[in-house]
Amino acid sequence: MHMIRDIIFGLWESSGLAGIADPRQIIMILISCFLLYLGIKKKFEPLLLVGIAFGMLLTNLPMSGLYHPEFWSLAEVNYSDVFHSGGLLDFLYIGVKTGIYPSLIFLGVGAMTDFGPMLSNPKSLLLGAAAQLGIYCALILAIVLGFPGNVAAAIAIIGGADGPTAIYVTKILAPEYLGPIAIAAYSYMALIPLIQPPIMRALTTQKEREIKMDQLREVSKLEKIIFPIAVTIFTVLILPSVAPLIGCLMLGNLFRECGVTDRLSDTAQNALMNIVTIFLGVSVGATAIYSRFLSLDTIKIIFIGLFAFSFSTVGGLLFGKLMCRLSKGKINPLIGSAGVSAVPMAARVSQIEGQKANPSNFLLMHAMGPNVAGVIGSAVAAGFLLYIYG
Amino acid sequence: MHMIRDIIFGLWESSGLAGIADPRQIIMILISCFLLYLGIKKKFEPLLLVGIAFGMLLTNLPMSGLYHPEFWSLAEVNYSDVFHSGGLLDFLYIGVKTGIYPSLIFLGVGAMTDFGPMLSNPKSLLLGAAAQLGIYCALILAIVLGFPGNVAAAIAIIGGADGPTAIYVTKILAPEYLGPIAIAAYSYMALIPLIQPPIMRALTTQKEREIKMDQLREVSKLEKIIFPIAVTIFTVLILPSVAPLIGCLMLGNLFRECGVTDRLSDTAQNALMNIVTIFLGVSVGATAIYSRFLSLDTIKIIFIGLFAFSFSTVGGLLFGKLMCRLSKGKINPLIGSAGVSAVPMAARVSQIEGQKANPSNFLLMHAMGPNVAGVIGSAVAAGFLLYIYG
Amino acid sequence: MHMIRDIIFGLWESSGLAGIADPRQIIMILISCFLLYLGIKKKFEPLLLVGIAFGMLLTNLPMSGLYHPEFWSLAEVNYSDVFHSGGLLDFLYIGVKTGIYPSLIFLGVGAMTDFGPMLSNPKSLLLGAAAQLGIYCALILAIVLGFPGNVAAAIAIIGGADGPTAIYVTKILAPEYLGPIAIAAYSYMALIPLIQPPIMRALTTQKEREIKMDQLREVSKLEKIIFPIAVTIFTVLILPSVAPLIGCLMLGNLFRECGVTDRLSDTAQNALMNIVTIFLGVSVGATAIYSRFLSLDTIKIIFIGLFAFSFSTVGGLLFGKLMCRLSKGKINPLIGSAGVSAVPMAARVSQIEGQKANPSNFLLMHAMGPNVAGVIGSAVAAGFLLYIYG
Amino acid sequence: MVEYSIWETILLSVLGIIAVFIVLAVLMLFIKVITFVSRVAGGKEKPATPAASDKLAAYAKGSCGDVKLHNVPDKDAAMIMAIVADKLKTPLNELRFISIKMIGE
Amino acid sequence: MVEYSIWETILLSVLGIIAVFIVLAVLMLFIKVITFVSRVAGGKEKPATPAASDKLAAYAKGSCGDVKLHNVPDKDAAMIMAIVADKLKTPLNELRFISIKMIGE
Amino acid sequence: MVEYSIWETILLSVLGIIAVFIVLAVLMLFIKVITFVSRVAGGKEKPATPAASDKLAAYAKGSCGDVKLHNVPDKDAAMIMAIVADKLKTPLNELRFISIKMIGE
Ligand code: NA
Ligand code: NA
Ligand code: NA
Repeated sequence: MHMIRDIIFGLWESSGLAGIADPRQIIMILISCFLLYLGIKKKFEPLLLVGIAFGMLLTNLPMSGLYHPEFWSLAEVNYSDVFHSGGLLDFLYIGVKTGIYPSLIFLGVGAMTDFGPMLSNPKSLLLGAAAQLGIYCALILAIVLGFPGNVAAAIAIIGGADGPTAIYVTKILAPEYLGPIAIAAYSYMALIPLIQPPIMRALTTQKEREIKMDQLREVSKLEKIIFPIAVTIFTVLILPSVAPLIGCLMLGNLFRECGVTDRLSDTAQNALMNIVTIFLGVSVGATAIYSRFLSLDTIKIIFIGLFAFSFSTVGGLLFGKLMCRLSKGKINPLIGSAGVSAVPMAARVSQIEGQKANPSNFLLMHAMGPNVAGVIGSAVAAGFLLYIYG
Repeated sequence: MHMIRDIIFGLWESSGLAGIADPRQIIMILISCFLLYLGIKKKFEPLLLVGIAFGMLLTNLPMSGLYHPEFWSLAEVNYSDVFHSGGLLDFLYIGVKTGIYPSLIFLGVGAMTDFGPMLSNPKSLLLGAAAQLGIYCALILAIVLGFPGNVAAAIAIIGGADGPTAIYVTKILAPEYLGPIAIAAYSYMALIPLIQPPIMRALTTQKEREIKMDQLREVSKLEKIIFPIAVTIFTVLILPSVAPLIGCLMLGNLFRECGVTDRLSDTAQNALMNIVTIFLGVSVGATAIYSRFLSLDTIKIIFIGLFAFSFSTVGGLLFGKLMCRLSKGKINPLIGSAGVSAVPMAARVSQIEGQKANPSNFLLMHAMGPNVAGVIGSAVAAGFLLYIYG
Repeated sequence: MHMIRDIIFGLWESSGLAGIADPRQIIMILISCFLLYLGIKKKFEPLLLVGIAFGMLLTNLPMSGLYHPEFWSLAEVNYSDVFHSGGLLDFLYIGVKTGIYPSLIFLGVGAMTDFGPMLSNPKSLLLGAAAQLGIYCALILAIVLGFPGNVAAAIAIIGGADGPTAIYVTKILAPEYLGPIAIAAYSYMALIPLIQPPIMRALTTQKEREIKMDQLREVSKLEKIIFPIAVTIFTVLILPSVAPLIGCLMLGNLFRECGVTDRLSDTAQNALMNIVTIFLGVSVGATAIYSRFLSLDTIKIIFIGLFAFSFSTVGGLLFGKLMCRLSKGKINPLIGSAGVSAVPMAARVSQIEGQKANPSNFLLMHAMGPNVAGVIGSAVAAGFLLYIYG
Repeated sequence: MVEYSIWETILLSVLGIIAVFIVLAVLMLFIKVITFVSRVAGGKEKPATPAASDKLAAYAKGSCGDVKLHNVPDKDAAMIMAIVADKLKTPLNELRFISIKMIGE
Repeated sequence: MVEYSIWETILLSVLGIIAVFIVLAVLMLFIKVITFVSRVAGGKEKPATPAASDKLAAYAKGSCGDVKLHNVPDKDAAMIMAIVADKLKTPLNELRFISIKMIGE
Repeated sequence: MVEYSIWETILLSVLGIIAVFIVLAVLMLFIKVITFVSRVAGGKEKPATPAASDKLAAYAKGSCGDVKLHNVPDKDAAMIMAIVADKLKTPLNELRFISIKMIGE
C-alpha cells in the first residue's frame, strides 16, 4: 500500500494540477479561450488565430513540457539540447526561429496575389508607401512609452498590417515579444472593417468618396512575369535584410504568373501553406507563456498596435487626398486606406465605403493596387528597421 | 587487367551479396515480403503496413546504409553524427525520435474524427475506459514473461489498439522494440474483425445482442467546439506526459469542428497526414533490423499483443453487460467491444454482430461513441504508464 | 544631422548596390534571367528550371545572405553553424546535402511511372542499358578535358538524362559543381526533341523507321506488384550505394500499383513532390554562385553534357538496330533512343519520328519500355560510378 | 524508474485501470456540463446538421448529394447532376439526382 | 545597435517613411519601364485574360464558369453544367450555366 | 579514391557499361521469372485493366471518361456528363459524353 500511496502522490505531484503555481497560468488559459472565441465566433483571421490560441493554451498548461522558452532565450540557441529534450512545440518553433515559416507563407501569399491592379496603375505604390506611416508613428510612441529600440521597432511593424512580416521582424529583433505582437497584428487585421471606416469618413468629404474611377487598363502576361523578377532584383539589392520575404513573395508570384508551373503554384497556395500555417500558428502561440505575456508591456503593445493601424490608415488616406487633388479629382482617396495591406480586407472596406457614398461606385480593383503595394511597402519598412536595429 | 580484377573484386566486396553474413537477413526479407502480402492482399492497415514492411526490407538488405541502429541506441543521440553520416531512413527517423510523427498523425486523426456520437452519449467514455483492460493485463503478462518494466509497459500499450499512441510510448520507453510493437499493433488492428466476434458471442447472450438502442440526440455545434478545448485543458492538466498526443488530437478536431479553418482541417487529414504516414511507416519499419527483430522477444510480443487485444475486448464487453444491466436493457453490450479504439473497424464489428442477431439492429453510431472514447482512453493509459516507467 | 548622414551612408554600405564588388554577379543575374526565359517561354523543364534560376538569382544578389557556400564546402559541415547563421536557402539546402530531396522526388516519380510497358517487353531493359553509353563516353571526355575523377563522374552522369540521379551523385562526388551539372541535366532533358531526331535519322534507315511493332501483351496486377519489390531486393543487393534512389522509386511504384495505398500514391505524386520540387529547385540554384559558376569548367560541363546526351542516344539506337537485326525486323530501332530516360519526352520523340516515317506507326507504348528502363539504367550506372569514385 | 515485482505490477495495473476510469468519468461529467452550458448559452441555436464532409462521404459513390431542383425554366432543358468522382477514383457510371436549382442570371 | 533618443527616433522615422517612399517610387518607375518594354517586346501579344484561378474563384459558389454552348445537336438533349463543389464544401444547390460546347465524337 | 589515367578510365568505362548491361539483363530475367510465377500463382486472375489514373489522364481534357448511359427514363431528360476540370485548370468548354447510367431512386 506504501507503493500505491507513493504512486498516487507522485501522479498528483507530476500533474499540472499541482503544477499551477501561479494564478497567471489560469488567466492565460482564459485569454487563450477568449482568443479562440475571437477566432471562431468573430472570425478574426481564424486560420492563424485558432492555431495561436491553441498553442498559447498548450504552453500555459503547467508541466506540459511542449515548449521550453529557456531554450530560445539564449544568445546562441543550443540546437543539440532542443533535439534532445525539446517538446513538440520546440521542434515546430525551429521553423519560426530560422525564419522558414514566414518565408514559406509569403511564397503562398505570392502565389495567391494578383499584382495586376498595381501594375495597371503604378501610382498605387505611392499609396502603399504612405500607408506605412503608422509604422513610424508607432515606433516613436513605443520609444516614448519606454521600450528599448529593438522592441519598439518590432512593435512598430504591427502597423504594416502584415502578419508574416511582423513575425519575421520580431523573431529577429525581439523574439521574447513574439506572442503579443503576432496576436496584436492578426487581431487588428481582422478588425480592419471596424477600425478604418470612421477614420475614412472623418478624413474625406462626401464629394471625394463619390468619385468614380476610370477602368483599369489590362496588364499583359509579359508584364506580370517580368514584374516579380525585377522587384526581386531591385528590392533585394537595396534591402538585403528582407531578401527571404521579398524573394519568396516574388517566387510564389512567378509560379503563379509564368503559366508553366501551375502545380507548384497550387501546392504553394494550398498544401504547403496550410501545413506551415498550422505549424506557425501553434509555435507562435507557444511563445506567449504567462511569465512573459502577462505584463504591462503586452497592454502597451495592444494599445500601440491600434495606434499604428489607425495612423497607417491616416497616412494612406491623406496621400490619397493629395493624389485626388493632383489628379484633379480622378482618384478617390478612399483607395488610400487600402494601402495598409491586410489583403484583401482593406480593399473591401474601400469598396464598401465608396459604394455607401455612391451606389454605382466600384472601387475594389482600384483599391487592390495600393492593397498589394502595401505588402511590399511593409517589407521595405521592415528592411529599414532591421537595418537600424538589427 | 590488374585494375579490372580489383574493381570487380571490390564491387563484389562492397555489394550486399557478399554482405549477407547472416542468414537472418534473408529471413527478415522474407518476413517483410510476408508483411507486404498481409498489407496488400489481406488489406491489413495497408497505409502503414506497406510502408513498415518496405522500410524493414530496405533496412535488412546488407550494406544499404539507409538506417544505422547504432546512432539511435545511445542514451544521448548525437545528431551531428546523424546529419553527417546518416542514411535516408535515419533522417526520416528523426521525426519518430522526436515524437513529431505520432503527434501529427493524431492531428489528422482528430480532424477526421467526429466525436458527436460520444458527446451525444457521454456514458460511452466509460466503455472506452473499460476497454483498456487489456493494456494492464498485458502489462502483468509481460512482467511475468520476464520483460523489464519499461519494455513491458511499451508492449502493454498494444492493447490500446492505437498505432500512434503505441509508437509514441514505445519510442520513449523502449525504442529498441519499436519494430515488433508497431507491427503487432497495426496487424492486430487489422485483425479486429477476426479477433473480436468469437469473444463477443461467447460473452453475450443472444437476447443482449438483439437489443435495439434509442436514437442518439443531435449534438450542437457549440458543444463540438467546446469539447476539444475542454478535453485538452483537463487531460493535459492531469497527464502532462501525453500532452503532445491529446493536444494534437484535439487541435485537429477543433480545426474540423470550428467551421472557419476548413482548409487546415483538410490539409491535416490529407496532404500532411499522408506525408507523415509515409515517413512514419518506412522509418518505423527500419528499426526492425534482423539482429534485434529475430528473437524470442518478438514472438512473445506478438503473443502478448493478441492477449492484450482480447482482454481489451473482454473489458469493454463486460462493462457493456454491466451497463446493460444497470440501464435495464437499454444498452446493447456489443458496443462495449468498440471501446478498444481501432476506429472505425471495431465499431463496424459491433454493427455487424448486432445485425446478425437482429437484422433491424443498427448499432454503428452507438458504437462510434465508445470507439472514439477508446482513443482518449488509450492516451490516458499511456500517460499513466509513461508516468510510472518513464 | 550627423546621425542621418551615418544612417544613409550605412544603408548604402549594407545594400547590395555597394556590395556588387564583382561584375560577375551582374553576369550571373543575366544568366539566371536567361534561364528563366528558357524555363518559362521555351518550357525547358519549367518545374525545376524556374526554381533553379530563381535560386541562382537570389544567391548572386550581393549581401542577400540567403546562402553561404562556405558552410557547405567543409569536409564536415558544421550544422550548428548552419542553424545559427544560415539563410533560408541554407536551410533548404540541408535536404539536398542529406540526399532527402532526390530520394523523395524519386518516390513521386515511382508513383507516377507505369512500368507496364517494360514488364510487357522485358527486352526493353537492354535498350535502357545501352542508352547509358553516353555516361561512360562523357566520363572519358571529362577526364581528357582535365577534370579530376570524382568531378568527371558527376559530369558524366548528365548522360543518364535523369535529374534526381544527377543531383544525388553530384552532391556526393562533386557538390561544388551542383549548379552547372543540374542546369545542364535539366536543360538537355528539355532539349531532347531537338538533340535526338537528327541522330535518329542519321543512324537508322527509312525502312527501319517504318517498322510497326506488335501490340504489347497486358501485364497482370500481380506482376506489377511483385516487380518493385523484386527490383529493390536485387538492385540494392548489388549496388547498395543507390539504395535511397532505387528504394524510393520502387516504394513509390508499389504505392501506385498495390491498389490499397492510393492516398499515399496521390500525395507522393502531388503535394509532397511539388513541395520538394520547389525546395530542390531553389536550393540547387543557390549553389550556382558567381565565384564558382563563371569558369571555364562550366562551359566544359555544358559541352560534355551535350556530348553525353548524344552518345546515350547513339548507344540506344545502335542497340536498337542490333535488336532489330536479331529479331528479324520485328523491333523498330527508334525505340532505342528512348532508353536515355527523360521520361516521357524521349518516348514521345520516338513516337513522332516513327510516325513521320510511317503515319500508321504507333511506337509510344513500345518506347515507354526502354524509357522507364533508362531510369533504372541510370541509377545502376550511378551506383557503379559512386563505387569507383565515392 | 523502479522495477516492480509481479505483485506490485498487479497492484499497479488495478490502480492504472482505475485511473483511466476516473479520468474518463470526470470527462463524462465535463461533457455533461458542456452540454448543459452550451444549451444555456446557445439556447436558440438549432442542433448542428451533420457536417458537410460527412454528407459528401455518405453520398460518395456516384450520387449527387442533396441537390434540389427549382425554377427549371424549360422542361426540355433537363437537369443532370454529374459527380466527377475523379478524386474518389470510382467509375463514373452511377448517377443519382434529386433536385437542381437554377439561380437567376 | 545604438539606442536612439526620442528626438533621434523622430528624425529616424521621417527618414524611414521617406526611404519607403523612395523605394516604392523607384519601383513605380520600374513598372513603367517594364510596361513600356513589354509593350515593345511583346507588342502583338494581347493582354492577358484574368488568370484561370481568379475566374474559378469569382465563379466559386455553384456556378459553372464561362462555359460556352455550341453545336448542341438536339434541343431535347439539353446541356447542364454541374459544378461538383466538393472541394469548396458548398451545397450543390446553386447552378448557373451560360454555354456548353459539345466537341464532335 | 584513386585517380585513374585516361587509359584506365577507358577500361573502366567499358567495364561500367558492361556492368549496367549485366545488371539490367539479370533484371530482365527476373521479370521473366516474375511473369512466369505470377501466371502460375495468379493463374485465373485476368490481366489488370489500365489503372484508373491512366484512364483519367488519357481522357483528361474535357472528356467524360467511359461513362455509360442506361435506363434513362425520359428522352426529354437528356443526360450530360460535365467534367469540372478545375484541377486541370483547363477551360470547361469541351464536352464529350458516351453514356450515362441513372441508378434507381
Ligand atoms: Na502594409
Ligand atoms: Na484504445
Ligand atoms: Na537514363
